[in-house]
Amino acid sequence: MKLTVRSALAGLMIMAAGNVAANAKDSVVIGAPLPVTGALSPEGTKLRQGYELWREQVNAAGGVKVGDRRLKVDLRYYDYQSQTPRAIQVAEKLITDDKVDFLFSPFGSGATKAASAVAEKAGVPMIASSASSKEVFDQGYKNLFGVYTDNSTFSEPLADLVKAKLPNARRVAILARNDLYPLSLANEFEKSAKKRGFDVVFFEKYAIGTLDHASALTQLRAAKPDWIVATGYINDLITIRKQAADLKVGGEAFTLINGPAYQEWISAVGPLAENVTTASWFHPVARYSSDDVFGSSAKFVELFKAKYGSEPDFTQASGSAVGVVLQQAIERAGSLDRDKVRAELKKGGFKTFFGPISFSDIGIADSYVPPVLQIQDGKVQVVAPAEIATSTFRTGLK
Amino acid sequence: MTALLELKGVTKRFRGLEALSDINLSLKSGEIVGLIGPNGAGKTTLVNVITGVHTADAGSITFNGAPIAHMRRDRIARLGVARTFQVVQPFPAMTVLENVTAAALFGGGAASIAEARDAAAHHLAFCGLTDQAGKPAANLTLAGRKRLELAKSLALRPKLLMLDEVNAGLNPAEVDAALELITRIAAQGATILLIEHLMKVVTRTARRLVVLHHGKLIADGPVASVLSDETVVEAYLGRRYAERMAGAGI
Amino acid sequence: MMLRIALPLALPFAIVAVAFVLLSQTDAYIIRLATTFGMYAALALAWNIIGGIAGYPSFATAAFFGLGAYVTAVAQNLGAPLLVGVGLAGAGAALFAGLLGSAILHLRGKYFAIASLVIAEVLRELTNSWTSVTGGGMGINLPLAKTTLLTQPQLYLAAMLFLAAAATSASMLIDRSRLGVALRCIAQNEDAAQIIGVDTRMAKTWAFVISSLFIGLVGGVYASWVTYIDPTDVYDGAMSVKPILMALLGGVGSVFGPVLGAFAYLLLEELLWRNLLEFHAGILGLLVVLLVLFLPGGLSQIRGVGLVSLPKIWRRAP
Amino acid sequence: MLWLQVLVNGLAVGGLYACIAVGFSLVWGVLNIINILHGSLIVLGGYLAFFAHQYWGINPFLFAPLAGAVMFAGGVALQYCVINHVMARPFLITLLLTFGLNLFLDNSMLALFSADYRKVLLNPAPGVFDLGSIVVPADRIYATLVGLVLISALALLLRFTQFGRAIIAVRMDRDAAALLGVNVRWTYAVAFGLGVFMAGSAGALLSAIFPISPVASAGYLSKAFVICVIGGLGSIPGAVIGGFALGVIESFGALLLGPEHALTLAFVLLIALLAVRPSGLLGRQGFA
Repeated sequence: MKLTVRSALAGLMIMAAGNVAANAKDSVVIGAPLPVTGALSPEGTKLRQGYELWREQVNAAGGVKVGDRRLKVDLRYYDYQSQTPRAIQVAEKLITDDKVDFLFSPFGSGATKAASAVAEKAGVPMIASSASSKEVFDQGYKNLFGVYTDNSTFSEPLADLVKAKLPNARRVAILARNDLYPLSLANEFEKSAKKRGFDVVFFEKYAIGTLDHASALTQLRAAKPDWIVATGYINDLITIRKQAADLKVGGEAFTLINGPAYQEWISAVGPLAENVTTASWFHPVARYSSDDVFGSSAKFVELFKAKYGSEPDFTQASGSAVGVVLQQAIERAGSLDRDKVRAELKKGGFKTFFGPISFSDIGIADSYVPPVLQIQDGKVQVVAPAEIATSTFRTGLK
Repeated sequence: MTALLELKGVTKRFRGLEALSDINLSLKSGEIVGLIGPNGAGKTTLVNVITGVHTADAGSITFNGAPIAHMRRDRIARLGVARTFQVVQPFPAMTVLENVTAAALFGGGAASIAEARDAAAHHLAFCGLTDQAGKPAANLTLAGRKRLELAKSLALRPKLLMLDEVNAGLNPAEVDAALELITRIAAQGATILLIEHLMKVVTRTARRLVVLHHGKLIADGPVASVLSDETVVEAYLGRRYAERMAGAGI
Repeated sequence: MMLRIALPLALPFAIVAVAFVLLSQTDAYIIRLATTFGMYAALALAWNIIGGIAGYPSFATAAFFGLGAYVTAVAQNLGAPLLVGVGLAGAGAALFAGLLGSAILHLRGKYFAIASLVIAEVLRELTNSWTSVTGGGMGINLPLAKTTLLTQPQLYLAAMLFLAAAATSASMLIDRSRLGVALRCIAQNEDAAQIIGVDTRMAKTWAFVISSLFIGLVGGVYASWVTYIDPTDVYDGAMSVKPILMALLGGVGSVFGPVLGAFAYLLLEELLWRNLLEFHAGILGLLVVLLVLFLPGGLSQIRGVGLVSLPKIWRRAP
Repeated sequence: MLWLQVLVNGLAVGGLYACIAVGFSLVWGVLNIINILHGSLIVLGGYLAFFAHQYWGINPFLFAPLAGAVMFAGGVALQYCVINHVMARPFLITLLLTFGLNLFLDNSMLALFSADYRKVLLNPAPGVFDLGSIVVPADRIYATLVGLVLISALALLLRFTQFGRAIIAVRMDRDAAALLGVNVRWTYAVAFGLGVFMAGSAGALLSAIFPISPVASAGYLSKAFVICVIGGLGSIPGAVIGGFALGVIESFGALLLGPEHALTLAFVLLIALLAVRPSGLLGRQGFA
């Protein structure tokens, strides 16, 4: 028995040591904390699909061009179990133990904000795939770059659209998940609505983990809104949409973010998805031509469908987007030197399948207009901006 | 001499059922009193009320001049009220010595663990458990565990010791040994309340007898006069006594 | 006599000081692991005081941990220095435990377990909805600690190891004190403990308070270490279960069991996590099942890990 | 009118809560086990219903007993082969065992089904009962009705069959029951199986109402906990009363304090209840 315990321990030690294997400079090592288990695991899976597609493409093309060499992409994932402090530890581990050159952010605004402090301390540039709240970027950090545009780029065009198409609409009701991103987004919607003369007749928050929204929606219904905005994540928004129908909540426009842009959301709510509006930073109808490994939005969508059998949503696309932005910055810098790459990132002007990407002073993308979407006949249609619209905005709810 | 324990009008109800009604009882220092009565007469309830396991619904209890009717169990114990349980209650994972040491430390007022251990060794010797001191309490025989209960109670340095069915389940030889032990404890000056089914035990050691029946005190006096009390014998004791003698094969 | 007090006070700190000197120069990853070990050991030891020695199966670890973390976070955001923030965290958790104890320590067994489990849920809800102070669901950032002598990672390593040593000392002292005897009696038979004059209410409350003090302190240091906390993370139910697992792994109720258990648990957790991206938690679950089925007394059952089966100290002759 | 609608909302979700809690309560009461696995079992029942609906078009409300039956077998086997080995040990041990099993099952479902949220979409949609100014969602009524039928059947089974009496005997005093010839081991296994049956059918009933995902399991478990403490540990009528009570309390909590505080009110009441009456609204007094 004694022997087995000792040898088992020894075996474990060897396993532990194995991972820290030598890291010769024939690759670009990028660390990516992923929520593989826990509440965010659906999003973790999506992000990873995006990362993987990009890596496959780059490595198939020989790798990232650094000066006259081509370096393979080496992605290091660890599960942070959907726990923010764990994400911080993972970022720390990736930097100090895996000795990564660069970082991709964890999922979402909260964890990104927290992990960015670690990246900043170590001076490692971190590209954020899925953070759009100002609160993440206003800390004065130099190493954080986000490919999503600010939350107000959702609320402003949507408010414009509702104002234009529903001239008689006056009353707005907002229901927000009490969580960094959804709450920040809800605040932007309140601002955009007020700016255009809407009355915000209902603004309530619901707790994370709320199973039943009947009471909140009953109060919302009593406020008789013309336009309803609810923020949260996909499970919240499935339940909210269904319960709104159960309670016969009326209204002319129904905006839900983030959820309806995902195919799972549409499958889960079925006919109730009709005419729900949302916005996202990317949609497969996008027609950008790019300098990246994909060549164009259309080609990206095609490759994605070939690999995963479904159209990419914005989270999956953002996983590839952070890859191509970093790749272009490295190739322009001609080196893995973090300072040089950071300088290139700051310069911006990346033509990607995701859209043209440059970053504002605080490091958040401000160079493209995210599409406003509406579910029509079970399909996601772009209803704004006009240049890429595939359909026109419909009012009313089924 | 004033009473060590004084119960006045003590009543205890369980869901409307009166388990004890209007009990008046007084024990003097140094007495050995037998408490008898059939199953369900309220004997154990009476002990529980005195030791604070249950709180009386009415009446007063005074011990050594202090009102204890609403006192917590552990405080009552530290005042010098000790009891043994019908079903023995050792600390099973501790050794015999540790069990008694704990009792000496808390109820016995020892100043340190070392002092408590010395006291415990003394009580174990008194109860004839010295050679079992290192055994876990769970490994003792029933008779051994009953002795351990006694040793623990003695370690509390009790002024009043209530022995609840201390002989139940013992064979005649063990009963004799236990009785001898009880007599020696009494000699040290503690007041003893002996709760028993077995008449033999009571009559051999107690001078005074108290009879509980359906929660009421129906007799209280010297052994001989209680046993010869016509109402007690005919209405209650006679039948029960006879049955019990026959049943126990004594 | 002096030695009996002085040794438990000094020994853990001496060991920890040596460990710190050896570890502080290693790379950041090892330091992080060692810091986590200190945290786990302190939590397991603290749980063991109420859950192991007193036998009250507390699931309130997450509650006191989260409370400590938030007290530190809020205090530091109001301008208090780190040391004050952490001190307040310990005091706050201990005080809360004292008050809470009078409400739930009269419950026994699983009723106590459930009541203690619910506390973390309540605190999480309150923290979530008290947005003006706690930042609500958005979480709260903590300022970086200002350090002079040590680097940041070294500071937290020192702090967590110190807490682990303090918790060990406290456990050893309790073990050989009246309180320890009282708690063991309560664990084995609470009614009998009262009958022999143990003031069970007082003893349980002290155990709960001392245990919570350490958990609160650890929570405070943790908050400062990770620099960002949110309610879901610090009031995580797993935080209540892990210390129990560790104590069980090492041997419940013994003084050094939790330390060994914390080490073994951390080793397992880290290895699985590093090597299995997707199914590490599933395997951990399976290992827990196997542990419960085949090693119900913990690692000390295996010959060759005799380290923990030291004699119960208060049993030893003076 | 608002108050009436809020009350109706509370009762409508309360029925679902009752379904969630009954199996947990049964296992708790009879086996003295806090079954951490319960939430995951509900999710598993949801997946069974989802696939039954997707591949064979079976209505989940009708499928519920079948989902329960399939899982019943699994539950009996799990108890007989695994949990039974630690039945005599302190409840902390059994709790850790189910905690480990839960980690395993949760992560297995994550690996098998992915974490994507799914939901059974009924066609045609069940719609609502419109009573003037009060509306009641029909699917919740159906789920509650089926749930109450199953719960009643369980209660009748426990009260009137020989097996039910065996379960109650084991619950009261396992040693005495063994002396009377009850096969304790087998009784435990079947009682656990019945708890799993209720979890599985509850999952099926909820599959058309709430999104299904492995990450939802902790939420169900925590609801089951709270309901059982409110209603009384181990009491089946208690779980039903507790479910409705929690639904109504949460509903009014959201109305009076705002939706973000809906749970706070429930928890504060819970702590108060625990301190004053730990056996719950319907439980037996004392620390059994």
